[in-house]
Formats: sequence, C-alpha cells, structure tokens
Amino acid sequence: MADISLGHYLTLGAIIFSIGVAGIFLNRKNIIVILMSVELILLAVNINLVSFSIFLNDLTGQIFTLFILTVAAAEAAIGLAIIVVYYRNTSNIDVEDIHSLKG
Amino acid sequence: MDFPILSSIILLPTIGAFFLFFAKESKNKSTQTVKYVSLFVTITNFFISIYIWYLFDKTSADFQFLEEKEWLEGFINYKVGIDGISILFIILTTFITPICILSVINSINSRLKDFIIAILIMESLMIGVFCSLDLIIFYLFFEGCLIPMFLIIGIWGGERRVYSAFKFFLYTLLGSVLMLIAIIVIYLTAETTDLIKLYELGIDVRFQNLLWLAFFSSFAVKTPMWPVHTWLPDAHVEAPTAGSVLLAAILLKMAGYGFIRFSLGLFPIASEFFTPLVYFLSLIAIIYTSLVALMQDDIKKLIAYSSVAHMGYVTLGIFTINQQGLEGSIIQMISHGLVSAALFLSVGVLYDRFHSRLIKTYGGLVLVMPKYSVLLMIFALSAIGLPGTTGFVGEFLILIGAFRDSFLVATIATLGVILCAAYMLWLYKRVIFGALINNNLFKANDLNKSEMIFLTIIAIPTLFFGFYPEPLLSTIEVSVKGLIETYNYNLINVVENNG
Amino acid sequence: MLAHSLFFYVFSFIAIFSAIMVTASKNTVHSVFFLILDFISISCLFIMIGAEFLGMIMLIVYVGAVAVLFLFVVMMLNVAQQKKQWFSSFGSSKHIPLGVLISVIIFFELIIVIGGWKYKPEVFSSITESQNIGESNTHSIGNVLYTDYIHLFQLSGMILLVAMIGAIVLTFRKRAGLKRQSYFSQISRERSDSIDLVDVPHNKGVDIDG
Amino acid sequence: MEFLILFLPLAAAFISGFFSKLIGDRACELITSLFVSISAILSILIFYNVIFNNYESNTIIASWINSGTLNVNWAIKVDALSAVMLVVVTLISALVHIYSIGYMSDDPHKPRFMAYLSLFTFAMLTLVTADNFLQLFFGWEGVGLCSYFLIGFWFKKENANAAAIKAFLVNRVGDFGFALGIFLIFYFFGTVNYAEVFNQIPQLIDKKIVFLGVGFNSIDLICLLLFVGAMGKSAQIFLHTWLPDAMEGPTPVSALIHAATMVTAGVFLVVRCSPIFEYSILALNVITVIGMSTALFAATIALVQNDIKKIIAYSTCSQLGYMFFATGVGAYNVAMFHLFTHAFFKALLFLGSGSVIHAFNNEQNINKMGSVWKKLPITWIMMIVGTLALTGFPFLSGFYSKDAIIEFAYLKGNATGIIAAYIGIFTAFLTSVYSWRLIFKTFHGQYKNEEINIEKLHESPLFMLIPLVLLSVGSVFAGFLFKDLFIGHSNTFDFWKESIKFLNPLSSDHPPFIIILITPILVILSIPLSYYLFVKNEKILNLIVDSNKFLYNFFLNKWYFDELYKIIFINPSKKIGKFFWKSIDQNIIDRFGPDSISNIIKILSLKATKFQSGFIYQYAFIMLLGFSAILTFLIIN
Amino acid sequence: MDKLNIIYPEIFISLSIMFLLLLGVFKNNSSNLVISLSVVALIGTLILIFGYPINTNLEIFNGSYKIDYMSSYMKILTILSGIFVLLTSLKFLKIFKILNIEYPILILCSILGMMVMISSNDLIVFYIGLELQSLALYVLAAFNRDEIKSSEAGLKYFVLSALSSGLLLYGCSLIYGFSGTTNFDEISYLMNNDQYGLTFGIVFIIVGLAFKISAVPFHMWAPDVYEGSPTSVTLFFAVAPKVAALTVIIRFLYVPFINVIDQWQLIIIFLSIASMIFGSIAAIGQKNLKRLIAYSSIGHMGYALAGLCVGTNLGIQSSIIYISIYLVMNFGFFSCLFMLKRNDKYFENIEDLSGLAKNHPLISLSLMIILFSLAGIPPLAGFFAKLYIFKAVLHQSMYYLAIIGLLTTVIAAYYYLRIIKIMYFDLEKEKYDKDYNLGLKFTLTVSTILILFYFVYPSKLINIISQINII
Repeated sequence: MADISLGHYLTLGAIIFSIGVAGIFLNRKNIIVILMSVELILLAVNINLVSFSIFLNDLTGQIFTLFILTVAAAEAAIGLAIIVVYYRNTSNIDVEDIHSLKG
Repeated sequence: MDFPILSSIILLPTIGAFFLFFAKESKNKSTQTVKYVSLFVTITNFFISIYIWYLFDKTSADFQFLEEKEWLEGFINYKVGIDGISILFIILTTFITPICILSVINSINSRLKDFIIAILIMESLMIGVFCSLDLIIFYLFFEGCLIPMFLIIGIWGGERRVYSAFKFFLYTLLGSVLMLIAIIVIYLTAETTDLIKLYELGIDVRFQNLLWLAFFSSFAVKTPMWPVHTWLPDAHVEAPTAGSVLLAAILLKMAGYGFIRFSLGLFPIASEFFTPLVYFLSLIAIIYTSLVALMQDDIKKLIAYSSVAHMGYVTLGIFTINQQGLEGSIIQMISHGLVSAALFLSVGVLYDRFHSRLIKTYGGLVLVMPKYSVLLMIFALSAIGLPGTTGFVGEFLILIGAFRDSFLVATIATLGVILCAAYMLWLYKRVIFGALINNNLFKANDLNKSEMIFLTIIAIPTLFFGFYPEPLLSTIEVSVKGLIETYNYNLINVVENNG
Repeated sequence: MLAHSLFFYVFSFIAIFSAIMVTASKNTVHSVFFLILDFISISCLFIMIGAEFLGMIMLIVYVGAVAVLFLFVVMMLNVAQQKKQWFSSFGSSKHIPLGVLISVIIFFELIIVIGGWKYKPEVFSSITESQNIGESNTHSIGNVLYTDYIHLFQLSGMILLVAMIGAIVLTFRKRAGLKRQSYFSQISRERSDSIDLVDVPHNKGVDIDG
Repeated sequence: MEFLILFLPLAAAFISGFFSKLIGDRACELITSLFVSISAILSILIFYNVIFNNYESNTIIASWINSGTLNVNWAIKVDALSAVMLVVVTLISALVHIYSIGYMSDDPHKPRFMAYLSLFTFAMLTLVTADNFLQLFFGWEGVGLCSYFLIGFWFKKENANAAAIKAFLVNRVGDFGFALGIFLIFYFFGTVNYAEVFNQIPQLIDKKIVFLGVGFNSIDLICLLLFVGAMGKSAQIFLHTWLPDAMEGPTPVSALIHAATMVTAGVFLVVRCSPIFEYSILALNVITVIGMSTALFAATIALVQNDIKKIIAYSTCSQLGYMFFATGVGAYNVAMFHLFTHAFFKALLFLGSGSVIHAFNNEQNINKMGSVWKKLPITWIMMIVGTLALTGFPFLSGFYSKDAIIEFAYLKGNATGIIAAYIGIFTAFLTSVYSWRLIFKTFHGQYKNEEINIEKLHESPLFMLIPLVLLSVGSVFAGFLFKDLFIGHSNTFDFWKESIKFLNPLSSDHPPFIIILITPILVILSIPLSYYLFVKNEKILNLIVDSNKFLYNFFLNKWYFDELYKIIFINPSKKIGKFFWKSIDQNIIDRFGPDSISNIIKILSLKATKFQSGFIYQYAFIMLLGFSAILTFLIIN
Repeated sequence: MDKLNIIYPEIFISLSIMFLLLLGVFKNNSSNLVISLSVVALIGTLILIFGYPINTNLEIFNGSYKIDYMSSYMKILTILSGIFVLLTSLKFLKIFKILNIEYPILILCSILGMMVMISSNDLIVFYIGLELQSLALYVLAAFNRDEIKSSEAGLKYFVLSALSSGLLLYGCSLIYGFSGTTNFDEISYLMNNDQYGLTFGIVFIIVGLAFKISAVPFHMWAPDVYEGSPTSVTLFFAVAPKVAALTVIIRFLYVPFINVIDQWQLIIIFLSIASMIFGSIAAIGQKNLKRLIAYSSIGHMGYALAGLCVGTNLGIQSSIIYISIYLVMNFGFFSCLFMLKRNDKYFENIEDLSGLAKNHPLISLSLMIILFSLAGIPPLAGFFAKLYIFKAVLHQSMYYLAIIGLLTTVIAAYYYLRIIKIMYFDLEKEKYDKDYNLGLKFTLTVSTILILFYFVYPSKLINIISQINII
C-alpha cells in the first residue's frame, strides 16, 4: 500500500461526494435521481469512514458505516414512499415542476 | 414608610382594569359600571398621589418612599422611589387620566370598556416610568407604554390610523432599542442597574459619549426632537382625543424626564459635550416647527407641531443645566402637559360635534359656543406663554436659563415666542372668530356638563400655577439643586482625574 | 503492490464514471444501474482494503435491496424516460456552469481539508476499538456491535421500524372497489338483512336502488 | 389703599366677565364703572399724598417665581412716577368706562366689553406699580392681551381680527427685545428688582460683552433691548404698523388704550429705567433719533389720511415720538409731563371722534362728513378744545408740554438734540395742519354723506358727553396746573425724588427766544391756512396733491410699511413654513427617513419572497453556496 | 450495563411505541385511544425523568450517552412540546381525516430520536438520534398524503434534509479521521489548534445542525415545509427539533471544541446575523400565517444562536432561556391557529384574522399578547428572552451583534404589528366555530398566562437554567 495512501481513498470520496452534491442541485430530471445522488453522498462518506478506519486501525469507523448503511436504506424507503405519494397527487415528479409552495 | 404606597399607585389602575376586564359587556349598564369603576380608581389614585405630595419632604434631595425588592436575582431589583421631580409628573399623570376617561366616556361609542382598560393600564405604566429607580424597570415601563398606545391609536383612531400607529410604534421602538443596549452595557460595566448606586459610582468616562447617544436616540424620538419628530403629527392627528391627550400630556414628558434623570444624572461629561447638539436641535425644533405649524390646515396637526416646538424649549432648558433652565423645563413640561391636553380635548369637543379637524370648516364659533371660546382662549394663551399662565413661567425660566449659557441660543429661542403667538392666535381667529360661514355650526351646542368640568379642571391649575407657581417650584427646588450639584461635582471630579 | 494500485485505479475510475452517469444518464433505469455499478466497485474497494464485512453488506443491502427498490419505483411510476438532460442544456441554461463551478470549489476545498491529514501518533493512543491482528474483520465487528454499540443497534432497529411505518402510512391505501372476505359478517348474516319484501304498485315498475 | 386701586378693576372684570348673566348688563356697566371710578379717586388721593406728604411705599403681595437666584414678587410700588401713571390710568379709564355705557349701548356684548376694559385697567396698573421687570412684563403682556381682545372685539369683522392679531404680534416683536433685555439684566445683576438693579448699575459701566457677534457696552445693549420693547408698545417707527390698524376696535378702546395709557407704557418704561438709560449715551441718542423720526413720519401720514380715527392714531404716534425724544435728550420729567397732558387731550379727541362716529352710525371717513357742527355742538366744541390742546395752542396743556420738549431738546446742546428740536417745531406745524384739517373736514364745509340724512344726526347721550367735558377741563388746565410740579425748576427733584434719575441736572437755561416763540406762532398761523386749504379753496389742495402725486401716495400708503413687511416677513415665513412642512418634513425627512426605510424593507422583503422560488435544486444550491462560503472563509482565514 | 436505570425514560418510550403500535394495529378505530395513551406515555416519561435526581452528570455506553442537567431540562422541554402538540391537534387531525394511530407513534419516535440527540455524547449516537428524529419528521410532513402541499412539503424536507445529513456525515467522517474517535470528551482531549481538519469537520456539522434549526442560509426548506405540512406537524416542527438541535450544537461546540472557539465563533455569528436579518425581512411579505411563523422562527433562531456564539455559560443559558420562552409563545400562537376553524375548514391566512377582536375577544387578546411577546416588547416574556441574550452578547463586548439584533427586532415588530392590526383595526368577518377542545383551551390559557405574567416572578426560570454549566 505504499503508493495507494489514504489520500487516494479520501480523494475518491471527495470526488464522489462532489458529484453527489452536484447531482442534487444540477439535476433537472426527476426527483428519483436526486435520491440517488443522496445515496452517492452517503457512499462517499462511507468511503471516508472505512478508509479512515482501516488506516487508523480502528473499528469505530466501520461500525459507523454500518449504521449509515442502515439509515441509508431506511431513508431510501421513506424517500421513495414520499415520492410515490407525491406522484399519486400530481402524476409528475419532475424537479422543475415541484414548486407549488413558494414565496 | 412601610406601606408600599408607590407600588400601590402603580398597581391600582391595573387592578381596576382587571376588574373591568371581567365586567359584562351589555349596552347601557356596562357603561355605567365602567364609568364608575374607572373614575373611582383614577380619582382615588389622584388623591393618593396628592397625599404623597403632602407627605413628601421637600427639603431633601434624596429619593423618598423607597421600595426595593429582589426581582431578578443578581441582576435587576425592583426599585421605586420619588424625588421632587418625579412627584410632579406622577401627579400630572394621575390628574390627566381621569380627565381622559371622562372625555372617553363622553365621546367614544365602540368598545368603550376596552378603551378604558387600555387607558388604565397606560396609567400604571406611566406612573411606573416616573417612579422607577432601576434602569431596566424604567425601560420596562417606558416601552410597555407602546402597547396600549398603539392599540388606542390603531383601534379608535382616524382614517390613516394604521400608518400612524405603525409609525409611532416602530419609530419609538427603534429609538429605544439602542437605549436597551446602553442599559445592558451599563449593567455590565457597573454591575448594577440601580440608579442610586449608579449615581454614586459614576459611569466610565470612555463610554459616556456613546451611552449618552444611545439614551438620546430613545428620548429624542420620544420628545420628539427634530428631525425625528415626524411621527408625532401623524400620531396625534389620527389618535382619538384621549389618545392624543395621553400622548401629548404624559408620553412626551417621559422623554424629558428621562433626559433629566438619566442623561444628566448618569452622563455629565457626555451631556456637557453634547449640549451644543441638543441646543442646535432644540432651536431647529422651536423655529422650524413653529413655522410649519403656521401653515397647517388641520387643527390637531397644528397643535401637534406646536408640541414639538414646546418640547424644544424643554430640551433646551434641560441642557442649560442651571437652576432656572431645569426648573423651567420641568414647569414647562407640567404646563405643556396641562395645556396640550386641554387643547386636544378642545379639538375633541369640536370633532365630536362636527367631525372635522380642518380649520377651514370652522369660524365664528364664539357665537354659538361662548364658554368653549373662553376656555380655549385660556389654553391658547398659556400655549403662547402669556404671563400669568404656567406656560410663561416655564418658558421664561428656560429662556433665562439658556441666556445664562448662550446669548445666541436664547435669542433664537425667544424668536420662537413670536411665531408661537402667530400660529396660535391665527388658529384661534380662524376657528372662533369671524362669521359663521358653515351652516352646520349653527346647530352646535355649547359645552355640556362633563366637557365643562374637565376643561375647567385643567384651566384652574393652568392659571393658578401661572400666578403662583411656588408650590411647584418649591417641590422641585431642592431636587434640582441636588442634581446640579452632583452634576457639577462629577464634572469637576472627572476633569481633575484626567488631569 | 502494483496490483493494489491497479485495482484501486480501475475501481475508482469505474466508481467515478458511474457516479457521473448516475446523474447524467438519460434514462432513469440506466441511472439505477450505474448506481449499482458504483456500489459494486466501491464494495470491491472495501474488500480490497480489508473491510470485507462492510463490502459484502454493502452489496447485499444496496445492490440487493435499495437499488432494487429504486428500480421498482422507477418502473412503477413509469418515469424512466427523461424529458430533459442536464448536460444537453449545458449551453443554454445558466445554472449549469455556476453549479459546476460551485461543486468544483467544494471539491477543492475538500481536497485541501483532507490534504491536511497527518499521521499522528497521539491519535492512535486514543483508539479504543482497534482491530486485533488475526481476527477477521467480521469477527471484530461482531464483537463490538452487540456490546459496546448495543444501544445504537437497538436504535437502528427503531429507525427501520419508523421507515416501515412511514412507508406504510404513506403509501398503503384501502382500495374502494376491492372485495374482501369478512367471515364475521358472513356468519352473522340474517335473513332480514338479505331480503326485502316490497309491494309493487301496479304499472309503475320497481325502483331497485330503493 | 394701593391694594384696592389694583384689585377693584380686577374684581370688576371678574364680576362682569363671569356673572353677567346673573346680574344683567346694566349692573355690569355700573359695577365696572363704579369700581374703576373708586380706583381713580383713590389714585388721586395717593397722588395727593405723594405730592404733599412724600408718600412712598412698596407692598409685596406674594412671591411669584422663585427659582435659584431668581426671586420675583408680586408687588405694588408707589412712588412719584407710578403715582402719576396711576392717576392717568385710572382717571382716563374711569371716564372711558362711563363713556362706553353710552357708546356701546347697542352692542349685545356689553358686559364682555366692560370686563375687558376693567381687566385692561388692572393689567395697566400692575404694569405701573411693578417693582421688578418681570411684573412689568406681566402687565406689559397683559395690556397687550387686553388690547388684542378689544381690537378684535367685533369679532365678525375680518379686519378687526386681523388688526388684533397684528397688534399682538408686532407687540411681541417688541417684547422679544424687552425679554432679551430682562434676560440680560438678570444675567448681569442676578436679579430683576428695580432697586437692586439700579443700585448695581455703576459697577457695570465700561463692561463689554459680545452679543450675536457684535461687541457692545453692556449697558448700551440692555438699554437698546429695553427700548425695542418700548418701541413695540409705543408704536414707534418700524413697529408702529399695528397702531393705525388697531382703530378697528371700538372707539373708547382707542381712547383708553391706544392714546392715553397702553401706548405710553413704552415711555413709562424708559422713564422708569432712567437710572440705566442715563449711563448709555448711545441708547439715548438712538431714542432721540427714533423719537423724532416717528414724530415727523407719523405727522406726514396723518396729513393725508381720511379715516378720522386713523388721523388721530397717527397723531398719537407722532406725539409718542415727542415723548421719546424728550427722554432721549434726558428730559424724563418733560416726557412724563407730555404723557400726562397728552392723555387728556388725546382721550378727548378720540372720545369726541367717537361721538362723531356714533352720530354718523359708525362712519369713519371724514370725506363723508362735514357741516355738522351745528348738529353736534358740544362734540364740536370739545373737539376744538382737544385740537387746540394737541396743537399746542398757547396756554392750553399741550402748549406747556410740547414747548418744553422742544426747548429741552434744543438745550441738550448736541447735534441730535438740536435737530430734534427743529424737527419738533416742524412737526408741531404739521400737527396743527392735519388736526385742523380733521376739524374742518368733519364739522365744516359741505355735508357729504349720502347714506344718512343730516337731519337724523343728533348729539350723543349724556353718558358720553360728561366724560368729554371732564376731559376737556383736563386738556385746558392740566398743563398750566401741573407745569411746575412736573418740570418746574424749583421743586422738580422734590417731586420725582428717586423715581427718575438725572445723571447731570437738566439745564436751567433758556433757549433763544425765537425757538420758544416760533412754535406757537406756527400753530396759530396754521389755523387760517388750514381753513383756507380745506374749506375755502379745495382746488389749491387738489393742485398740490396732483403736483406731488408720488409723495401723496407715499404718505397715503403709510410709507408702504405694511407692504414692505408683508414682502419681508409675512410672506417669506408662510413660504418657509410651507417649504419646511411640505418639502422638508414630508419630502425629505419622511420620504427618506421612515418611509424610505420601510419601503426599502418592503422591497427587500419582496425580493426575499421571490428568492424563495420553491425549487428544490435552488434551495440546495443556496445551502451549498452558504456552506462553501463559510468553508472558503475559513480557508482564507 | 449496571447504569441502565438512567435511561429508563428512553427505554420506556421505546416500549410504549411498540405497545401502542400493537394496540393500534389490533384494535380497530383506536386512534383516539392511542393518542391519549401517547400523552400518558409522554407524561410517564416525564415522571421517569424526574424520578431520577436531575442534577447529575452520568455517562453510559462508554461515555457515548450522557445524562446531565442540560439534557434533562431539554428532554423535559421536548416531551412537553410533544404533549402539547398531541393535546392541541386532536380536533385538527379529525377534520383532516388523518387521525391515524401512526401519527402519535411517529411523534413518539421522533421524540425518542430527539432524546437520543439531546443526550448524545458521541457522533454516532448523535447521528442515529438525528436520523430517527428526521425520518419520523419526513413522514409527518407528508402525513396528509392526499394533499399536494403536504406531500410536496415532505418531499422538500426529505431531499434537503438528506443533503444536510450528508454534509453532516462528511463532517463526522472528517472529525473521526482527524481525531481517531467519535466521542466528544475524547475529541476534546485531543484537540490541538493546528488540526484544522477538525475545524472543517465542525463547519460540516454546524451546517447540518443549522439546517435543523433553520438558520440562514440553510433555512430554505422551512417556509415551504411549515406551510405545506399539516398545522399540528408544523407546530411540532417549530418547536421540538429546534430544542434538540440546539442542545446538540451546545454540546458539540462547547464540549470538544471550546478551545477553538475563535474558529467557529464567526460562523455562528454569521448564521445568527443572517438569520435575524433575513427572518425579519422576509416575513414582512407573507400572507400565510404558517409561512410567517416560519420566517419568524428563523429570526428567533438567529437570536438563540447569538446567545450561543459568545462562548460563555451565560450565553448558553441565555439561549436556553430563549428557546424555552420561544416554545411557550409558539404553543400559544398555534393554539390560536387551531381555533380559526369554520365549518370544518381551517384558515391560515393573515387576512382570515381580520376583525377577530370583535367576535373573539379572548382569542385575539391572547394572540395579541403572544405577538407582542414575539416582537419582544416589555414587559412580556419575549422581552426577557431577548434581554438575557443581549446581556450575554454584550458581556463579550459584541456590540455590533447586539445592535443588529435589536434593529431586526424593530423590523420584526412590523409584521407582528401587522397581524395585530388586522385583528384589531380591520373589519370583522364571519365568526369562527367555538367548539374548542379542552387541550386547546388549556394550552392557550397556560401559554398566555405564562407570557403575560412572566415578569412578576422571572427569577424562577433563571434559577433553573443557571444550573446548566457546560464549560
């Protein structure tokens, strides 16, 4: 692991994190893609935690990751449920059309 | 004095209001109950305050009837007490309030009970302002007055009442938030907000100027001084009569009182430093607003502008910081309290009958309302400052005090006297004299019994204290002397300490 | 060593590429698949780095459950085809360059932050849950998960419960037209509930709906 | 006794003002007249006492203002000076009261009128009996107020109201100076009591102060400021404009206030302050100049006026000018003497003209009168007596006082004094001309009134005539009787004692004979001249008028003072007031102050509302923007 | 696990959740019962909290869970808000036909999450608590699922909240990476000044928490979600999460990172000022009362943050006082909102208050008192709340903050006054229904009286809170 240092992993995490973030506010497609971007962000965090954990030789990070996984799953479930509810009301989940609440 | 007599006069009106709150609102009977309860409460309060005046030791410059109670531990104590200056304002308050209530009963139809409750609460707060010996307690009462006044203007006011009420509220609130900061800063540097202790401790010289400005911003708006006076004409014009009366007679005085009690008392160095500023603004207020008043076509607005000018004299007198100037200011405040109240009541009398405040709708009223004309004349003359009225005593002392300080200032201020006569007499002429041009006016009734009573009741002290102001002057004399001595002592001390 | 580097670069490239494609691809279904690909490559990296348990869990949870859920919803709502595509409107819309700029800034700031990571001996002295050499990753995790982190474990149970309740309360609905068997009402049925005897007026017909 | 003199009129005013309904109009008239008459009798007693028993007193009634070192009392000070004033005031007032019963008989507001008159008397009495400047100021303003009431008594008349306000305001301008004078006195002496102030005067000589950027000798300044007050009240040039207008009031008022008493308060003030004025050569010179200018200027205007009362008013103005330049040359006693005599004959003239006006049913234009001397014989005689006295016809009262003034001015010896003397002589001539013009145009020539039949004219009632007769007695004999007392060389200082201070005794020389003689000669010659011009041959008059159109108009329009003031003061202040109100208060302070702030906040709030667009991606973007901003900030830090 | 007794409240509430869930599922039409029982459960939890000596400082689970005075106090506040939310909203839910058993259960879950947050002394615990709370709130926001607005509110809240927790998590990972631990106490031992990686971690976490308390610029969700959610949920949003998030901010900033206060102080000041200004300005243009109260709460959080940025115990205490009083005022305000009902339709626009004073004098009186208090006019409770804040702020000589804060008070006063104006000065409309249930009346009365008479004996609250000493 001489040449692949922690920095590499963290950079990978940072890249994916940025993509995820960008995916949230650049996206003009349907809202599900935003949900997926959120998953990407969580994934980036996981990369960070796991690599820290390994490089620090400490399990806490992995435990943390484990719980994040759980939460991510729960979040996905609820998020999709909300999307479904919204879809039932408007038959549309385009990001650009969701602005009945404003001002 | 074991019995907390000051707290009781503060609380009494509120208690009255509390009972009224539960009074049943039915057509006629409730009016009677409301009338009797409120009058009983306020008149009792008036007599108690007279009794306090009687008990008051005029030979001492100390605060008397002190009450202190731990309230917010280690921070604020509830502390009230009076000296010669406060007692007069308290009496003014308790004197004006029953008159207000009388006038309200006379002229307001809708939500009478609410109006009277507002007035009663207002009275409590106003008395509190003049009693409190703790900065934060003072602030509490001072700002608390905004609420009932806002409602009075807003609910029972005229057409543009919303604009005026908002302007009044926000303007004065804006002015006083800076004061709150200053109060807290004082607490943090001196570890107390107790006024008496602060007088002894003195305020750090480095902060004085800034703190003074912060207090000034609040008082200047409330006084009101030029150029932050524009809320006053609006508020007065739109407020119902009783509201204008309270506003002009007492609310404005809180600022003058504040200048004396806090600006001078706490920040002598800064006061000395900023005296030219106050002079400058006061002079502008006197000349400028007098000229503006000259051109008004609305009676209430004219009186409102004249209030600004008169309060200009008050601020001028306060910052002369000599015996005549200060005593004059206090007398002038009392006088203006009586006179402006009476003038607004008089306008109210007209408004109740003809529903117009425009000067041009009137003329020749002396034919149909002779009693009214006589009383109005007395008040107009007192406003002009004719010798023999309280207005003269105040104005003269202020000017003589100012003259001791600066010829130029006094000279310009004296010019205002001419202008004041001009607008007042012109107003009187246009309203009272001339021919009856407006047909509606023929049907006018002269003053009814209660109007007669309240206007006469105000006229009596206006004249009496004009000829014999000794009771007032002797009450404040020692306190003012003490104040000036402390002021000069602090001034010299600081100068010595700083080399 | 070389293999390690090689695999790292390969998987990270796949991960980054598919991450981009998740947000950029035209078809939502494709997005989901790229998401799956992303997860897979990352779990490969996890396994490679020594966190086997997490790598596997990730495959199971994400690929097996979450991604499928996404796919399911995408199919169900029939929103696979996109009207717009964010890079196709790159030139015309203003928000894209600005947005990209901001994300690049964020990215570089993150790089600056993580660039500051230094090996610090004192950090290691504080570490509580170090992994014993020789114990497998799964084993170590199992050791602490039910002891030191039991409260979190329980709480994540609550989270899942909430997710379940939430999903149900939001999406479950009683269909009006659906016929259900109700034993109780069938058994307690009486004759009077079923038959109505009506006198039919002559020549007027019958109003069946009553 | 002093107490009674002072408070009887007040009581009368009070009763008549507030209880008229209770006791009826007639009772009011009687009570006021009676009370003031008693007061007059008591005053005469006091005067008698002062003359023969050297009576002096200073009764303190109560303390008034007591603030720090400022201690002012209500007091009644009786000395020679105030005794003279007491007599003048109460006597004329009593006569005017009685006269008013007749004159105002048709007016519905008689009790009010009587109350005002009595109140005025009270105020005037407090003025003259003050022992300090503040009480003087009280009386000063009090008489001004009553004057205001009385001028505007016929409140339906627009002119009357305007005149009343004008009177009050112009007086206020004078009071402005007066008040500053009092302030200055308090500033220097720490007191406003006459005695204490006068005692300290010598310490103040040569003390310089800077006032409004100009360096002054302090005594000069005090005197000048006090004199400004005197100018206002006594209608001297520049502040005279109110007096002619004040003629809108009922005629008895003009007689009492605007001829005999109030307007002389200025002279009284200067005389009262002689201990100060004596030390200020500058102020005395100014007074002389102002006095003589007023005398001349008013006389020129009086020449061409057509309103009977206005002519007399300008004549008053002119006579006050005489008094002032008398004081200006240091002849205070002479000024007081002229004041004393003037009170009689000027009141007589006014009341006489009132009688005429009454007969003509409130017509005041002398061009609409004429030829009525037979119809109004008593009035006619009285008017002639008054005119003779006014013009200084030998051996009538005006003769003694006016000639004395001219003499003393001449004797003063300095340039201003001599000029004043010559102007005095010339003015005396003019006075004579316009006075006879009035008599001739009113009582002689042709009857020119088209509205009222000459046959309907009749003499005034007894109530009006009795005062006329009494006053004419005074006009004829006052000069002769009191000459020695007031200005006699032997016992002058005995009579005035401390009340007037002469730094240098008045010259006891006699001026050249020609100076003494020229005035009576001119006066006598002017009678036939006037008769010729105004009755016999009006064509020449018209010729003179036509050839001097400019001058005529200039005089007729009162030297355009009113117009000038309107341009300089009134219109600008209205404009400035409007400007301050509309442009500054509303358009600058409110617009850029509260209103603009609230508008800005409203606009901001609108922006903030728009900012909340409802799009999720925008929300996220803002969040990240904020986030990255914070992060960037930290990194840069 | 010998100290498990100190987390009895949490255990009890978890058990209640499950029991109520079972009860609700197996008993038909038991919604009313479940709601009542939830209230009972919350009261029970309250009793359990009081049952243990409050003034303790205990840790459990390797120091990752902390019970101390502050946590107890904040938990009490949270639970009280839960109780009041349930008490006031019964009728509302019935009319909206969302009176499901899930509603109280989700509220209980979210309260559980908040309690965990409040007590957390460890990043993981804190994160789990946060998520438990948030997940319940996502669902609650979209609870009125047939309404577009409600579901949109849920959607927005969900997306943005997920983003914020992503940022927060990244921060957690950084802090973990740079310190090697997730426990607050241990981080504080390791804190050195040169570890700016940790500082950045702080930023990420502050952002996540700022989102929860809706501080500018992370407030964007608040108005929309407040408006869209069912009113009872809005009430819950307005009070409970803020208490929890504020506690976490206090604990997070003041336990591990007090030494680097100069690093994060400016951030909090910035958030505070931005919130105060934006909250007061944006509220002026609102027409919907719920939106308005959202902006108002943004502003109020600005003041609470101002108390937090001073870095002293005094500041913390003032913030806690502020949030306590803020809670009371919000209960009062929303109770009034619940009373604006006519023919089973709720009204939530400002115009609907027009002339309320005529027909409903008591409601409008209470509302007026509450609004003046929100505006911070003495002598009402809201004034004291601000007084303490500014006292703390000025104590550290942060004059500009105090001045800005007070100026925004004036601006904010404008929109409160506008409501009062509409209630009192404008023409009246039709009467509203008067069938208030007891809980509603009770809440309104209690909150109004507390606000109005706070000044009579203000030292009580101070005495309680002054025992919270974090530093």
